[in-house]
Amino acid sequence: MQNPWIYIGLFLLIGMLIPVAPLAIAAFIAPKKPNPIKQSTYECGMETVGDSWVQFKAQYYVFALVFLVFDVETVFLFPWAVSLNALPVFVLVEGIIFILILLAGLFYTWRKGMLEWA
Amino acid sequence: MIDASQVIFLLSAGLIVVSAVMVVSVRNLVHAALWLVSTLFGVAVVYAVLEASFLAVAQVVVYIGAIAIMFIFAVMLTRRDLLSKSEQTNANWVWALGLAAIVFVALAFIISGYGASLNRLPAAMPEGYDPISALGNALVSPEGFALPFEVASVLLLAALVGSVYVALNKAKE
Amino acid sequence: MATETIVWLLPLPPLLAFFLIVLFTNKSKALSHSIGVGAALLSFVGSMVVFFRALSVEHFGEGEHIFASSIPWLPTGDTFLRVGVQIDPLSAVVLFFVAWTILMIFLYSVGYHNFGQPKGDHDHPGLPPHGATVTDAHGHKHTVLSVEPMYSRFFAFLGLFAAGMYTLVISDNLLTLFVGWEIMGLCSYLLIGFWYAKPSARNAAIKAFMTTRVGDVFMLLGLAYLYSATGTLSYREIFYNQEVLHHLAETSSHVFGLSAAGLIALLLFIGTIGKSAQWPLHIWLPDAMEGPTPVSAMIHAATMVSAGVYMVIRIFPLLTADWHGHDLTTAMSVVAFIGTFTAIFAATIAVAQNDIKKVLAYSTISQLGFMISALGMGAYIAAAFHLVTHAFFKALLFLGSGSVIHGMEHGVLHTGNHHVDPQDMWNMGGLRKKMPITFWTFLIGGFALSGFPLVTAGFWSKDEILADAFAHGHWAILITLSTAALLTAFYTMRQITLTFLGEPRTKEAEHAHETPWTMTLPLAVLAVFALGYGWVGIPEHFPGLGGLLPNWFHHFVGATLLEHPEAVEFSPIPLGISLLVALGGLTLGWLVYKDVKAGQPDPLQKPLGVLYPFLQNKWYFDEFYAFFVIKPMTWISEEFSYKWMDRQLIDGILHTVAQTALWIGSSLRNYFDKPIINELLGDKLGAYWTFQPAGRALSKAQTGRVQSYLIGAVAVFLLVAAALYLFIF
Amino acid sequence: MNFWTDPIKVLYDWLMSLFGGWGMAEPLANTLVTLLGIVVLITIALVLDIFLVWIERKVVARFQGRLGPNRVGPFGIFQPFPDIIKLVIKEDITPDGADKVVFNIAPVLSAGSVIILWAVLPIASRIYGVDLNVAALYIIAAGALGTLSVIMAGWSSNNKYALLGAFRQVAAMISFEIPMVAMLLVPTILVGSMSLNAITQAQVDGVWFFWLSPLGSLIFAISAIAELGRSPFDLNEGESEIVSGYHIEYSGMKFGWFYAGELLHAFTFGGFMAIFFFGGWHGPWAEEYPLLGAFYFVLKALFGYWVIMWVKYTVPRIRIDHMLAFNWKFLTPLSFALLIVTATVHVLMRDAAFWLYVAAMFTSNLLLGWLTVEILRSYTREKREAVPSAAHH
Amino acid sequence: MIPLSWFLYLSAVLFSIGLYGVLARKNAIAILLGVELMLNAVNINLVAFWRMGNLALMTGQVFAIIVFAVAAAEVAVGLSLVISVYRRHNTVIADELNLMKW
Repeated sequence: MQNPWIYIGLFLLIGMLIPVAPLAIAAFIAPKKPNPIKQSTYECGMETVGDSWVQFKAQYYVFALVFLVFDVETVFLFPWAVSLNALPVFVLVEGIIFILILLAGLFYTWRKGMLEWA
Repeated sequence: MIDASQVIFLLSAGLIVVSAVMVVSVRNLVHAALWLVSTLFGVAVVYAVLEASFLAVAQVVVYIGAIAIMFIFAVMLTRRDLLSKSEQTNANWVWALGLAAIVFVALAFIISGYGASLNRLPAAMPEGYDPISALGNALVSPEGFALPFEVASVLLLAALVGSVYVALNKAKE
Repeated sequence: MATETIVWLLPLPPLLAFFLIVLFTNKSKALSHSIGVGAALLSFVGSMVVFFRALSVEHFGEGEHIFASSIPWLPTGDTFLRVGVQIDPLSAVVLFFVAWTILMIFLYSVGYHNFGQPKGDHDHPGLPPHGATVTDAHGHKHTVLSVEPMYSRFFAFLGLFAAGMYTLVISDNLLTLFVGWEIMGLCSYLLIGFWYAKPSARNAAIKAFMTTRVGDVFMLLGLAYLYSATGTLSYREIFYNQEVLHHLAETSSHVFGLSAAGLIALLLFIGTIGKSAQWPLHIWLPDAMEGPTPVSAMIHAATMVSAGVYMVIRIFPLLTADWHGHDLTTAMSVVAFIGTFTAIFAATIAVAQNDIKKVLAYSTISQLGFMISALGMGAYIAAAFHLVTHAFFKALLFLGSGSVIHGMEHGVLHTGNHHVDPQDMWNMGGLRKKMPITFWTFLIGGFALSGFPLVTAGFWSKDEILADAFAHGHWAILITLSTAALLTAFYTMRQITLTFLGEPRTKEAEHAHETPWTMTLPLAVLAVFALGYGWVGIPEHFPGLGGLLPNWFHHFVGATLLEHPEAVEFSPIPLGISLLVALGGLTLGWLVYKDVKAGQPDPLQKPLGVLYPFLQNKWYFDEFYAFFVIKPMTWISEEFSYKWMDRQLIDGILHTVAQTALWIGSSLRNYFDKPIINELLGDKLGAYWTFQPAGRALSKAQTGRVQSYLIGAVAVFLLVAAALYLFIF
Repeated sequence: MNFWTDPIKVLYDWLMSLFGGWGMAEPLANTLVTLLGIVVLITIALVLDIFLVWIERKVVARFQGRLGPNRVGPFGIFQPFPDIIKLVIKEDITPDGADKVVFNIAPVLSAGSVIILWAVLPIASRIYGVDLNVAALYIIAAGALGTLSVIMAGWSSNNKYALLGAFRQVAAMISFEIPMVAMLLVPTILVGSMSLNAITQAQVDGVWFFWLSPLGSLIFAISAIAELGRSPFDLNEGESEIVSGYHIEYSGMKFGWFYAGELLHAFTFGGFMAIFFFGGWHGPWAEEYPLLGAFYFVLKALFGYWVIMWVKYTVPRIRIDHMLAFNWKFLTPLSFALLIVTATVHVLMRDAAFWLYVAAMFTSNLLLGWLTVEILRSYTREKREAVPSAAHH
Repeated sequence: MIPLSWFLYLSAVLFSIGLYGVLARKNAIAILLGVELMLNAVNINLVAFWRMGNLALMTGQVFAIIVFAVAAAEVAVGLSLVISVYRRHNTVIADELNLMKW
């Protein structure tokens, strides 16, 4: 097989289709008796006031931010890791510096108190 | 007569274009972000068609795994305008549309100006050629892009420090 | 381990010891001296391994039969400045005595700085220890010697010093030699000024530093000239390369008619004049005795000053580049003259000194003069031989004098009379009974210095210099050096007699005390060398003894040169002179001083008349420099440079410029900006008719919305791109 | 060649000749066989999934001193089938105000993101979907789709609890993804390839990477558990606070997919544990007889799965701030330190004798672990001593 | 087999759509979405030229990876700015943010 992505593509397609099948079957055979109470949003006790799309804690955003930076870092580190074996020691030092620079960012965030949940 | 790879390309290109149009036109910003995911996934497929395996996967990891999530988080953090039923385009949207169209026409004009030289077809991958390690070597070897490699980490550091500072500087509130 | 590796590593332990002590262990005295002595011991063991491996190499020193290794260091255009190490016979013998003496210094310092004694009552850093009061088991109070407050620092400096000396000895080029040279210059400054709270020590440190700097500047010039002329500073590429030497000898330098080789040699030699305290830059060495008594004195007498002579021995091929064995070249003559003059000059001063260390200091200058003089005559082996023997017996003498002073300080503490100078020989006398080990070793050292026949090392080496002078017919030098040798024997015996013989002249001398084993052990070790080392260099044709031991030193060190020097023809005449001056001087000295009583003036004072104060005041050289050099310099810098040039001329120009700029600025403001720009254009014309309405109109375009600007930017970009496309491509 | 040494090839050849015999063109037959292979592979995965339901229920029952399902079939082994039938015929409720399209896509994406992992899984020496040269990163990419499905489900439900659960879950997933990726880099460095087949083969030829990076396998296990959102990191479904997490509004088969996805995900991560650190399908005679290798692989994956369950039913839930602090202030720095140490030791020792190399790797891991423990100990001691004095003032 | 020009046209379309989004959308976050589209358009070009050119020269791919980093940095800082502005002015509508107006 020349391009493994053809296989992956087919796999993706089928892998997404197979879960759909039982849902489709269910859509045909499952009963449908809607009523307002059943359709209402699940809530514990009280009626829901307003819709659920309320503003959220900014802290989630900070973690996403740190994650974003480290996630992009990994995109750089995987090629580095793959070619580490074939290249001189200099490359090792290079990668270590790369990691240390990013850890510096993490420690900055830490020191600024941004990793606290409060 | 078109072959299978062209079909795949056209399908993914269609996905990309339709999703991109949706990104810039839907009112619901979460939907816009999800359409962006769809666009970016299409781009990843294009990379796969181009046999740039690493980029295809990295595209999904970075854009869908991180950037799209960031957008959704940001939308949720600034949600007053999320469901506003008002127009999502500004007063100058006609101008913007015109300019975008002109840009596209100009680009298409330039591309067509090169004529047949752009009808080049991809060469077959040489036997035993490993693009991943070639990419690794190019990226980190001293003769390659070692400096941009390090600079990228500094860029990311700066982005992290800067955005943490900007987003959450409590002292200024 | 490969010998080359060991050679590379030799300077490392003391250097590490320096950093360790300075950075980490300076709080603990015991740890500091353990590290220091341990490092010296490591280097010593390494040196001995190198030395004995060198002995086992056949034809050592000839051609490639040396230990050498080098690495590229500084890129200089398309070549590399290489640094490296090399051990050839010369550096091997120098390494031998350097290793021994340095180890002995380290060991001796432990005792000298009173390790193990209590802390002083009033001691504080920067001053010599004053003694401590202790109460014994019976409740009696005693004053005893107290430990040096900056004990650790001393060992750190010693370590750095040793690193510098090793670097100098093992280097294979003049550049690293210079590096070691300068490290020692720094250490000498630090050690002379060790007791920095004493003004005299401070001044002496600055004096030593400045004076040697004068020599070093010329030396650096010489190095630069050499490098520009040959493109290298490596010994092997210059001194062992006939072509280069020949080329340098043929090139004229356009200075005093000297050849390039001669000029470079002289410039480098000026460095030696500074380092080895030759006339006229000798003045720093006697003052250097302000340092912690025996140890730094010993550095300045036995080790560091030898570096200067070592360097001249190194550049000997350059010095003698166009010499054919007969008439001396100009450069050689200068060297020979300076050496000879220094030898006699310093010897005369030494005769009239009363401070036990000053005598030795001048004797050092004088003996170094002997070596320089020998080199000037082309007596390579003799100079090297005397360098080695002198290092041993002069180290011995200095350490001995330190021991004496230490013993005297004990006496001073005992009596509590602090007006008694423990270094003044007139306060001593009869110490041989109190300090027998010190006496006997000092006697050996003194006899070696005087050249006591047959049994001492000094006899053989000094004899060789005189023999060389005789064999080559340098009569003036022969006579002068013989006189100097006579004086040497005389003042040595004067010193021994005044110090050890006769009866104690003061109470302090009566209560002097033998010093601890850490001080006497080095004395004993060095005494062995002061006696025995001469036997390695007995001339082959010497009656009786010559056949017994072949002239090992000559053959070994001679291999260093490209053309092995011929041993001089044996002749009884210089031998006779040697015997005569040595024995004569000794006898004379004993006769004159044998029954000097307390309070009596120097017996020489009367017969010498006005000459005596002249000698005692060192030929008034310090005063001479003060009047002719320092005063004019101060005047020039104070009156000319500072007051006139800097204050009046340069500041005046600057002030004028500043005033002019201010004036231009204020006139522009008052006569142009205010009336024309502000009032006319701004208020009268501008306000109503042009700027305000235009601004009001244009501000509408400034929406402050980023996207409007972007649309504008994209539009303009497209227009420009279209224009470029249409009209240019 | 026979069935026992290369079953896939034998089946492939048989099918090709069969289809060829039916008069099919070669490319078409090839595509058909490939599709068939994919369907079979996914089916196997899902059947395994069904039995995982039973295993999970059985094991949790044993942990809690109960019997678990025991009615349908021997030991209740067919219990999952009635469950599935119930889920399928249950009424599917979509709440008012939900974003319908997104609401329906989310469970499919959730299950699909797990299923597609099987494309690159080397089940045995000659049994695998595809040998992708970026497989390690592919796993992360699939995880990204899973994250997306969570946030889609939470958001589209129009329910505060669901959204809160989704946010927590996403925060945990993205946080623990970083140490996990760092630990994926460890085998990548050791082998010099991201291909799972190459990684397994390197362990078959050499030594299981557990011995080269014990600390790495530990970190990987911890972050995998968090990535799965299982206890003690299951705070998205903290019952007492936010009811049931992001799939609170789902019912019927849609909920079934979330549930099945989670179980299959756990099992698959057990498999990854095996592949990255425990030699994959490696075992006695596994190379010659792939089916034996597949057996070993499933066994190791089940063991990994069992460990995950063990932890889940033993350790109580961690508060979200503790959890994120644990990741960002401890696990991430530690994993990058380990990465640096591994890379350094690997590069320095790769030319040394093999046993020396292994010893150096193992020792450096232990040293780093010991150092970490010591630092933590002194840190907590400081904290402990600071508390009474602060209270005193 | 797909000729190079197809990718270029796709890239041009994507770029123009992104540009429209940047110029016309009211919401600051939506503007950033448009920027992402433009960056991706650029990447398609880079990778396409790599594939059609000399395969051993990895410059195109390396550059695409660098663009990833730039895009991530852009998103991080851009969204942080949006959030920062939102916290002060309680809006993310670009039109309402006209502090730059004289």
